[in-house]
Amino acid sequence: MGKQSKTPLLQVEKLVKSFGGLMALFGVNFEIHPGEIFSVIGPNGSGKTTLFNIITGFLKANSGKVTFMGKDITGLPPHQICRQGIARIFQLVKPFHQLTTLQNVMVGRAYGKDPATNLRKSKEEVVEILNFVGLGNKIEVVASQLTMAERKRLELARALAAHPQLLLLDELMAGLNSAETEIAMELVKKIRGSGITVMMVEHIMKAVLGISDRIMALNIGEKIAEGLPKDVVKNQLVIEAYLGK
Amino acid sequence: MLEIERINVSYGDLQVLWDVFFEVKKEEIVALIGPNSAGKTTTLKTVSGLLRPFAGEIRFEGLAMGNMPIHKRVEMGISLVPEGRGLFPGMSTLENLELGAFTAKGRNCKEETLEQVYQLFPILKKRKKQAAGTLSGGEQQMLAIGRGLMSKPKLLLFDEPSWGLSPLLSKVIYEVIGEINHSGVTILLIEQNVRMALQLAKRAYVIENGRIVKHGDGRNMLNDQHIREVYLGTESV
Amino acid sequence: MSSHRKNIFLGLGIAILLALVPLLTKRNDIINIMVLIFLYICLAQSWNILAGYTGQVSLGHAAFFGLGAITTRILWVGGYPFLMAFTTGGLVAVVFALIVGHPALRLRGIYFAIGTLGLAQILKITVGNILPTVADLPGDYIATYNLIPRYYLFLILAVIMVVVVYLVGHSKLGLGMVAVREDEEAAEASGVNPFRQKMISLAISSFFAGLAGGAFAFYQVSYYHDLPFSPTWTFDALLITFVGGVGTIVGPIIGAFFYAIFREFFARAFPELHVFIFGTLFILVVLLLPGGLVEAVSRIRRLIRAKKTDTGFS
Amino acid sequence: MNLQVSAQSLIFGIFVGGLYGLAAVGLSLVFGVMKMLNVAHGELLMLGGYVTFWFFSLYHIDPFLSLLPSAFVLFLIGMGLYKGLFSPLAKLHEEVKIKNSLLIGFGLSLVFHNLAIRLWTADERSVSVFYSGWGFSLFGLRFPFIRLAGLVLATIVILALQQFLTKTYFGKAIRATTENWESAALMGINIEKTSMVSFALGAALAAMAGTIVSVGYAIHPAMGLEWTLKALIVVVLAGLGNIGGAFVAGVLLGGVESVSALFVGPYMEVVGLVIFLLVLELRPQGLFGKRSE
Amino acid sequence: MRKISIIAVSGIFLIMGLSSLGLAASTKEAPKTIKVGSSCSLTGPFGSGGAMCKAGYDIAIDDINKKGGVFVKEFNKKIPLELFLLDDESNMTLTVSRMETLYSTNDVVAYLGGFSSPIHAAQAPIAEKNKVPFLMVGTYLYSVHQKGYKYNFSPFPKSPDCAKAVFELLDSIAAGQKPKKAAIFMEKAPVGMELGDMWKSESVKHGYGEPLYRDQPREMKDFSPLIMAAKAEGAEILLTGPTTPEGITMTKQIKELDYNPKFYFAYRAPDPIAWGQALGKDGDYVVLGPGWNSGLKFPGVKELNESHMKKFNRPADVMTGPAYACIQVLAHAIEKAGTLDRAKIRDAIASTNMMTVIGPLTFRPDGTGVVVYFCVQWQKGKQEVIFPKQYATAPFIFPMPKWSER
Repeated sequence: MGKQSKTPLLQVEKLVKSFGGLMALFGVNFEIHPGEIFSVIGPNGSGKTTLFNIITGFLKANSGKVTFMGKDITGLPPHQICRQGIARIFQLVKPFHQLTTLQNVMVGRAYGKDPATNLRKSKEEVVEILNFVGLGNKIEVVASQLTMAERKRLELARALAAHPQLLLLDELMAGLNSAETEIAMELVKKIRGSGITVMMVEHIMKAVLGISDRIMALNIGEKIAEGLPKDVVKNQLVIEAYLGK
Repeated sequence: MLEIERINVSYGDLQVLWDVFFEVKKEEIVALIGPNSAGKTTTLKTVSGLLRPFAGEIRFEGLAMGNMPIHKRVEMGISLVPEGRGLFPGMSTLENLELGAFTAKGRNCKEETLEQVYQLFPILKKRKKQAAGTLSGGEQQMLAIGRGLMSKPKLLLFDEPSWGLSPLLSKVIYEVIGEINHSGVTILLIEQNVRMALQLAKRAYVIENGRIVKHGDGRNMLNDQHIREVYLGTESV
Repeated sequence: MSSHRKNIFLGLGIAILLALVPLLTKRNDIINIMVLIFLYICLAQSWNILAGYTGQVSLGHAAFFGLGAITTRILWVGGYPFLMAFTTGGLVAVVFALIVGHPALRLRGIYFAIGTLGLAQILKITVGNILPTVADLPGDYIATYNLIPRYYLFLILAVIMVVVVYLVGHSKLGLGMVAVREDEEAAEASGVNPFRQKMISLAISSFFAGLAGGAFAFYQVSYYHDLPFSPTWTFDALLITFVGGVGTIVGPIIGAFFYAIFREFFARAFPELHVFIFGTLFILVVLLLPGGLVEAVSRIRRLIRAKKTDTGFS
Repeated sequence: MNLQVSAQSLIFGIFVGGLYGLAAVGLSLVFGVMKMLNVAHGELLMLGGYVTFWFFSLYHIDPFLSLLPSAFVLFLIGMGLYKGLFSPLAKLHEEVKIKNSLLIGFGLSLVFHNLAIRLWTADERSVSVFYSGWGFSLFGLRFPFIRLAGLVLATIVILALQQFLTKTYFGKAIRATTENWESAALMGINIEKTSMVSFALGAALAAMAGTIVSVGYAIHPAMGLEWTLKALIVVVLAGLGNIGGAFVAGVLLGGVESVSALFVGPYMEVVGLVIFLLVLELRPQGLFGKRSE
Repeated sequence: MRKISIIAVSGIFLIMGLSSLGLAASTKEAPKTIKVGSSCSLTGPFGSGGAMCKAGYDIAIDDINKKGGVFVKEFNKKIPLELFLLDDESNMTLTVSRMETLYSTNDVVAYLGGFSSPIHAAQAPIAEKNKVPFLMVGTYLYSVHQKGYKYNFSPFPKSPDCAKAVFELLDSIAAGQKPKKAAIFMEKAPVGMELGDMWKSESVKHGYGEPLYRDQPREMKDFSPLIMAAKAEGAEILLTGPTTPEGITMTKQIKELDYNPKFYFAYRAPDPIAWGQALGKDGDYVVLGPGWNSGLKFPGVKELNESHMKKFNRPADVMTGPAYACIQVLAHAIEKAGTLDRAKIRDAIASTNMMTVIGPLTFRPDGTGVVVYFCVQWQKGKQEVIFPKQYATAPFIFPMPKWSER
């Protein structure tokens, strides 16, 4: 159960987004509070990734407002949003293929929040982050040589290196087996433990139910449920949307 | 009909499939399920020839496919309805369908198959002059399936037919897949919407991290503890 | 970092060796071809910063080279001290880059490439019309013309250029550039401002292209004013970088040696067929070494390594 | 400047523009289907011109009659080039493919340039038929037969190409490959063959442009680069891979250049380029390109 | 390890480069040959002009070597000439490099020109700097001789020669037939401006009035804007200087637009024999000032034509004669100097006063040749000398017949 303080860390109000004629998000509202793990679920095409992209500045919403730590960040470019303290990983991982893992993570460290000016001095911290995600033994490996699971960790490390207050995880667990999912869940908990608020999109129910403080369910661009995991998962609308009738 | 024997596939230096095996018998519906990036799409791409295994063998109707190019496989009767539909967005609905019938076999009975497709999806007939890129998501999926049928395939591969569709539309598509199967086409599909897939499929294989971890009867799988845990959530239902 | 130190020592060693060349030979043709190689290194390396490191393949490089050349030449012949004219040349190129950078960098991929080509052509035609005369030196300059200072100017410029690329490549700035090249979205998500990186890289690139142009204006006695704006300078830079190895620091250097020496060699050996032969060789290199000549280096390296560890295998 | 002079220049500009368009269409086709940038395109045009010149001077075949035979010769050469040099690039990653095709194209342009000098000497050539210079007048404006024929033939070729691409199965296969080669392969289209034919068609189109150049203008071994550059600009102006658009864009550019030559003289090319850059700024996908999300 | 292989590779390049340069010998013994060098365009846009020059050099050297070479008093024997001709790809920077190569590697005693003005503009100062006598043809560029260079000589007409001769030719036309108003299309380039300006003032001076002057854009494909302007102004004299491919196009379009100037002069475009082949009878009546013609009766021309015939199956081209004359001048100068010392050869060239295949020749102090300016007219597919009268091989046809009357 997350600590519910009065001022939300992230506040999203009446977000609307359409592509051509297709409505991707239709007036979505929600809040995330400091220190919680907030999950968004919903079938493919329900607008989860679009939501992520709007929060992180990769897409411009047609209307609506995003407030982070009391500051309006709607429409800011992605790099500024990152520097405000929101980092993300992509569903389809985007490592810098020709760079080593160390360099990959260094990008986050050098350009994220409280950016490093001296690369050599921050090497220690970057290595620490790589150790934290379990890539400590692959520091000099080029990203294109990593396995898919390792690339996910790399992506996570790069996001963490940006010193976020809010971390957006787009399908972190996808493609992992049960054992790896367990590890990833522990990792997410540890991240939260270090004081970082987590918002995630996740398909793997075990993970969602296991670590989320609150869940929001989307279907075709609309919020159909929000609340504690055990409540949301019993919601008839959610079951129909997610699993079919 | 289709036998996959311990294939190993990699993208450059990155191996994604390890000793994947399964078979599809004539006129069956077989589902391949698994989490995202477990290797489902890679498997289908390998069957259709877009990727080549560096070890293992694929046999279709007893014939080893080895290095057979993609278009030859289509001529033999394997057709893939790709992930994200893979339409030709600048070309009209009709042109997309015609291209589906590119093979000699498909061309011979083009008009006939076209009628069948229109019967399955009447909306496509209305949209036949419209550019495929301007169709709605559901219509695009219908077009992709219709196009897959145009080559008169013996084996139709579906990569997430319900992708991006509302549950209702998914249901429609699934009914059509059932119909197609009844008309004698063998089907191999991969799907996120596990429940739907398992209800339809005769048999199913579970793939995780590039390896087949389980296989069995479709409906039985719905009750499998592991499947429930991983895909449906322990507490749900 | 010991590899850092090794690289620096190696570079210094080569630079000192090259600095000795004019003392060892009096032959102008050797000096001259070295000047050409250094010029190619400067051109290719400055292009490489933008195209190789930041991923923005520009076909307008000649514009900066030309601006540097024309500014330097006019000021220098006009009586200003050479070094001042030379630096001004580089700065004029940067100013132009900053003006056109904003609209140009909005274009992507081939649109950016051809768009910049168009810009450079506009400049070439305009200069050709405004200054249609021969840019030549007064007679007394020619009487005292000496290749050796030109040699050292180009050598120093090439060394500085390589050092700058090396430093940038190992700095925060370079990291951001490469991140933009590898994946613009991922770079943005990590806090990198892609536009800023591209602009900085364009500014560095144009500054050194401008300086190279200035050095050219100091070196080439007599030419038409629009010559340095000719697209062949861009293509030379591009071909040298690509064939050497794009996005690497040694690639443009090896490429420049290859491009200048082989062309010269064939031109002497086969006056009537050298273009044919060089073209064929060029195609072969591309087909056999798709990653550029640096690939040959790494293959040789692998071969040597394989020889050493041969015993265990096969 | 009086109206008649302007109108006459516009007409002649359109004649040149038709050639820009024809030259660009081949380049656009190759780029669209294969994502390869053949910078030796201008040299293929040059070879086409020389083949026509050969037919004319050795066998006295009228250049307009040898249009198709010349195109056929270049078609075969194109097939050979694709098989030997460009097909190994097909499997490379897109950026590397563009880069390496450009490098090979550069090497090829050197080879062809030198080869042409050895075969035909560096002399400038042109085909002068007995009816060159003949024409008719309309409203006081001159319409020379050979230029009109060149434009009409270019238009017919483009229309025929459009018909081929939209009406025949093979043409549709080429378009499908342009849009999505993976899906095209899944339709049973032989990508290798489609690519080879497209490349060869590109060469044949270049040859036809070369033929028309050889009649109305002059050919010489060094002419390749300027045509390649012009074609590149037209291709981008029209929007990548847009074939009919490339022709229209070429005609527009030719017309603009000639009329502006009346007013700004030696800056005429600048006017064309400024318009080109403005178009790119306002429509970054080109005049006729589709905006991609 | 990696660094070592990089050194190895660059080392290989260096060694290749250096070894290919060969080693220059410098002894006081009689050299086997007298080395002369030319950085000439065989490829690129100036390739066709370069080929004409090369033919002239080759034939002249052949002719001299057949007789054993040039007698050099210093060594008291005849030494054959040897030509080192390097292709500069029509590239103004490469040509500098080639000139240096010829100087350092081949140790040439004299340079011969390439072709075209931009190339010569780049070459001239190199000759001056290296103090190697330089004989150049194939350029009208006058300004390059006004810089006080001492080593540059050109047995070839220059812009002032052309400007003067063209109007002298026009003046020779009977009073009643004199054409009115001139149109001048010239490129904005050193020669274009130089000659264009001179024509402009000559036109006024000779009473033809202020001409219509238009800058011709480079690489122009459609000349209708220029032609229509001249036609609209009723210009009867057309003076222009396109390149050969441009000139071919321009002439075709002049006919198509039915523009009928009475006098059509073009420098450089109609020079090569290819003009007549390319244009057929439409190329006729155009007047040019190529510096030479194979129909001239000077001593040696007949032999030159025969040799050329053997090699290329046609009489010598316009650049071939002047190129041949360069070798004549050089051989003569070496013999006169009696040494291979470049400065002395230079002085001998400066005091040239001899008959060559291009006629009697001396040099002005600025290095330009005092040559006869021949106006040549294309007649029935052949180049005929029409001016000055005493050298004429055919009468000057004026006015140029109307297109409709041909």
